[in-house]
Amino acid sequence: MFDQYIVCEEGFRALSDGRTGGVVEVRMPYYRGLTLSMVEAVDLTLDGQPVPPARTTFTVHGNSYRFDELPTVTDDRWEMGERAELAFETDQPLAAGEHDVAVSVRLRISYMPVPGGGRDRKRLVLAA
Amino acid sequence: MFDQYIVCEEGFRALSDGRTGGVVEVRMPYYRGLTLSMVEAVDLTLDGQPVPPARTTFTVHGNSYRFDELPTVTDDRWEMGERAELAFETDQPLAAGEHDVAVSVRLRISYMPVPGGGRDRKRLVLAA
Amino acid sequence: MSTPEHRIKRGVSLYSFQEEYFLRTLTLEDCIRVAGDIGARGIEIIPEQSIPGYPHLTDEFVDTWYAWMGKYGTTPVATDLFLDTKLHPDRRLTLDEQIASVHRDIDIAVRLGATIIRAIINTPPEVMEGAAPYAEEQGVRLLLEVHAPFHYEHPWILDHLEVMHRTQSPALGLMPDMGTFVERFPRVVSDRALRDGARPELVEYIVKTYDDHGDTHALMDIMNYRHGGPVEIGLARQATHYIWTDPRSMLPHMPLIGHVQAKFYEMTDEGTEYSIPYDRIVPVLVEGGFDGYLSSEYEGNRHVQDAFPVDSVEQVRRQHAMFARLLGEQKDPVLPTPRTLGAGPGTGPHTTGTGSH
Amino acid sequence: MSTPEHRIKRGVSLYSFQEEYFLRTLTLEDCIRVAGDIGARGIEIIPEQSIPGYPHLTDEFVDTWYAWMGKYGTTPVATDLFLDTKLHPDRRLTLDEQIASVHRDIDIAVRLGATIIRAIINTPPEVMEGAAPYAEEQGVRLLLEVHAPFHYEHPWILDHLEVMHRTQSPALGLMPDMGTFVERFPRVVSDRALRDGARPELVEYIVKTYDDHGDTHALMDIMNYRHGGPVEIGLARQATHYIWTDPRSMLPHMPLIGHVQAKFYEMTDEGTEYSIPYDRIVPVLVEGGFDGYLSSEYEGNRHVQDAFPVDSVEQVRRQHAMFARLLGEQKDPVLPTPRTLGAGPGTGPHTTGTGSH
Ligand SMILES: [Mn+2]
Ligand SMILES: [Mn+2]
Repeated sequence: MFDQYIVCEEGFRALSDGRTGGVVEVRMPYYRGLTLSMVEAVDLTLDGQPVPPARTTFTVHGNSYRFDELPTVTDDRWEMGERAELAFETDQPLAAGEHDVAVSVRLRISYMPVPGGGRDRKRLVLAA
Repeated sequence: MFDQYIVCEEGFRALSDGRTGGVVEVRMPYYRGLTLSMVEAVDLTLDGQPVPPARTTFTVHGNSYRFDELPTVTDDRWEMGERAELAFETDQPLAAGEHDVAVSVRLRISYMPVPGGGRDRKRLVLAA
Repeated sequence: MSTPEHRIKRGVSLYSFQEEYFLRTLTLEDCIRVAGDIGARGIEIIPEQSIPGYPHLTDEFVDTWYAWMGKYGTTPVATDLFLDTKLHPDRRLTLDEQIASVHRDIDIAVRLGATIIRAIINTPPEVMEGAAPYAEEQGVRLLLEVHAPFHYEHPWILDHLEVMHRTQSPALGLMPDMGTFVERFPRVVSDRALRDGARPELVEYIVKTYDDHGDTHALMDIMNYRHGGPVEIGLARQATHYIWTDPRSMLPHMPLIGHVQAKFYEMTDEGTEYSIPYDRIVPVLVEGGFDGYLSSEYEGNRHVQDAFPVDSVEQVRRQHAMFARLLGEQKDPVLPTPRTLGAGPGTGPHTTGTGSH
Repeated sequence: MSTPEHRIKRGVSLYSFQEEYFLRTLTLEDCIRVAGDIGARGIEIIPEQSIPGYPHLTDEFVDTWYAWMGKYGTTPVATDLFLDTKLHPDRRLTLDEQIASVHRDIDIAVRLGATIIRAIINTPPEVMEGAAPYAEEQGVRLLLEVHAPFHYEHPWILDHLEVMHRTQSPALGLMPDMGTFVERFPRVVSDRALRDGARPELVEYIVKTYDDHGDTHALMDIMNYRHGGPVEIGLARQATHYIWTDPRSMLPHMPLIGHVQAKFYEMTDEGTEYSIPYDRIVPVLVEGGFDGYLSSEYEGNRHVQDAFPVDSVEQVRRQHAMFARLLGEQKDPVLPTPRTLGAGPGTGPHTTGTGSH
């Protein structure tokens, strides 16, 4: 459910802090919010190349986390429908124009014997 | 079934053709033989390090194949209980003594909606 | 035929508007307003779906919540709890931690004015038993949702009934989800599979097997035998998640039933739910003396969102028009709106008989 | 009580000795010799299990095969075919290719002197229909194996019966596998799960649910709710792969039944199969006039091989001692051997009541 909404079409932009890379806004494919400790992965593949989680950060309503921190965050949540910001570093600056952006979300949902989550892929235009 | 018999305790040895690497004998975790085109993977992890399939060859009753050849081999089979030889290259010569050898076999079995196969892991002593 | 006297009321779970809430085309206030407009006076809310900052509720939010109730003529009825036993990656919650989690959700329900809490299906019987005293003290009822593929003779439900009968706690009971009465395979689900590329004859095979109440076990194998791919195998798996059981199976448990989740997938142009025979379910509830709310749970959105605009509001409106009729309301407070073009399969070209049903 | 007159015969599928054949502690000849020693005269063989070089049979091998039959007093009865629809990684076999595959296996059966071929469950009805004329021409019968979780009212089996009844082909029929009559959860399976670290109370819950003929659907979910791990969830999945159906369900199909695969998991020290009530199955076959072979399929090996020596020969011997008794053989050609210590759970400390059964 809601897989088609994971990758947001708006808000795809270059990093603005001098580093090379960008930000894509992402939503969780689930009908309720979830404590961050149960967000097991938000994996990005940019133009066919996986971006290592160690080169991404995850921000919800102003709170930023490295992915290796998430398993211990039990006092913050990814709200239902909330656009999180997935910031990522690349070796080279992002080219202007279209990019292939794929995101895979894995969630640990207690009432399911297997992981939850979903995948989405869109062609996004980098905001000027 | 038969997972515990995948990695054979006998026959673990260094390559004898001047290259660095070795051979481990492996059996298929299945109760019948299978045409080689349906052997999707025989993945080796040596002392914790995955050996890329491109650095291995697979030999059944004297016939040797690269793994990228197997999908088209419809005239040869891995017989039930047959010890295949999984030859592999390493950067350095194999050290004498014990090694951790893990093998994962994946089979495409027509009556199953999901892949078949199995995994095994043993500590093997390199034959002198 | 006239409906016998009863005290069944109409409500809506805000879960019904998940599509619009997710996309922020409706705010939480909008959802409550819409419910009031439809005449669905009882509100069920999933706090961790639509209350940002859950589990912390601000006094400001609570004040706003009650103001909305007054403004839109609605009343809080139920909240839904989850039990995150896998909160931590390396261990499961202890029994005490689980009970504490339920206590926290009881506090939330009380602050929101709800007297009923949906306990999710993975809540163990001993957690229900352990939390019952606090629930009773707080004046709320913990109702285990009976959700497909579980049913009233399923071992897990029997384990829960054992606790309920043994303890005789007034705070424990059942919340039937009408998804246990899916008589026909949901059309929106099979049509979605067709749009996803499933072969029509395989979809038809699954639908027919389900509709004939055949054995859906091994349907995934059969899809494999028939050279089906992931979409067909996925549809076969879904066929094992829907069940048909006799609605009368609720009758022996009626004293424990405090709230009904009126799950639905598709209200047709003819004013019926395609898969769930409410015209036979409501009379059972009337017969059994059920005196709580029918709380809408629209769940078709996820099956039509790929190809059609989702109009959850219209779907819920249609369900309530049906309920008003089935409940024998003399003055129908829910007037069907004119059909809008392109507003989802229920209001779209299905009138010309799309699909092989 | 005396057994009514019948023409049921005893045989063995060499599949029974898979453990020893896999490990090469028995050769193919050994397997046939053992069958003869046990008095199981009819031989069923899976050519692609134990004939190296399959599908090519040398004249030398065929001569040797017939020599073995003469030497050990056995007779070829059946072969088992598979259908490798996924031979190629990028496409499935066409209908013609599937029929050609079956024709090839018919040729193999004929060369081996078998008049019956087990068709694997994934063989589509149209392949059976397409291959029937050649089978009839060659004098062999193609029998669809009815394997759990399929049963005689399952849609897939009904599709096959439609072909069999419509075509009236003498070459088509059914091969019941007795795994469809598992009345009690196999002890060797649940004990294995315990050895693999499953929590005893969860194993007991699964076994009790199965043995009570409760709903095994959602058992995997319940294991998850009870904080079970992969072993418990795997056991719950296995519980959906065994079924109990009434053996009398074979009676209406008896004219189509040409061979019986006598699946078994554990012959106990008391001389019965732990899970499958052969004492009630054999009388049904007698009543129905079945005149073919009971062909042993020992399948306990994979569940005990982690902790015990596997003694398939002793297990098959015990099953045939049971069959000789149930079939009313006057002179029992199968004498039970002395018990050997440490030869598997059936012959080991189970006599002291291990497990919670
Ligand atoms: Mn529900
Ligand atoms: Mn069988």
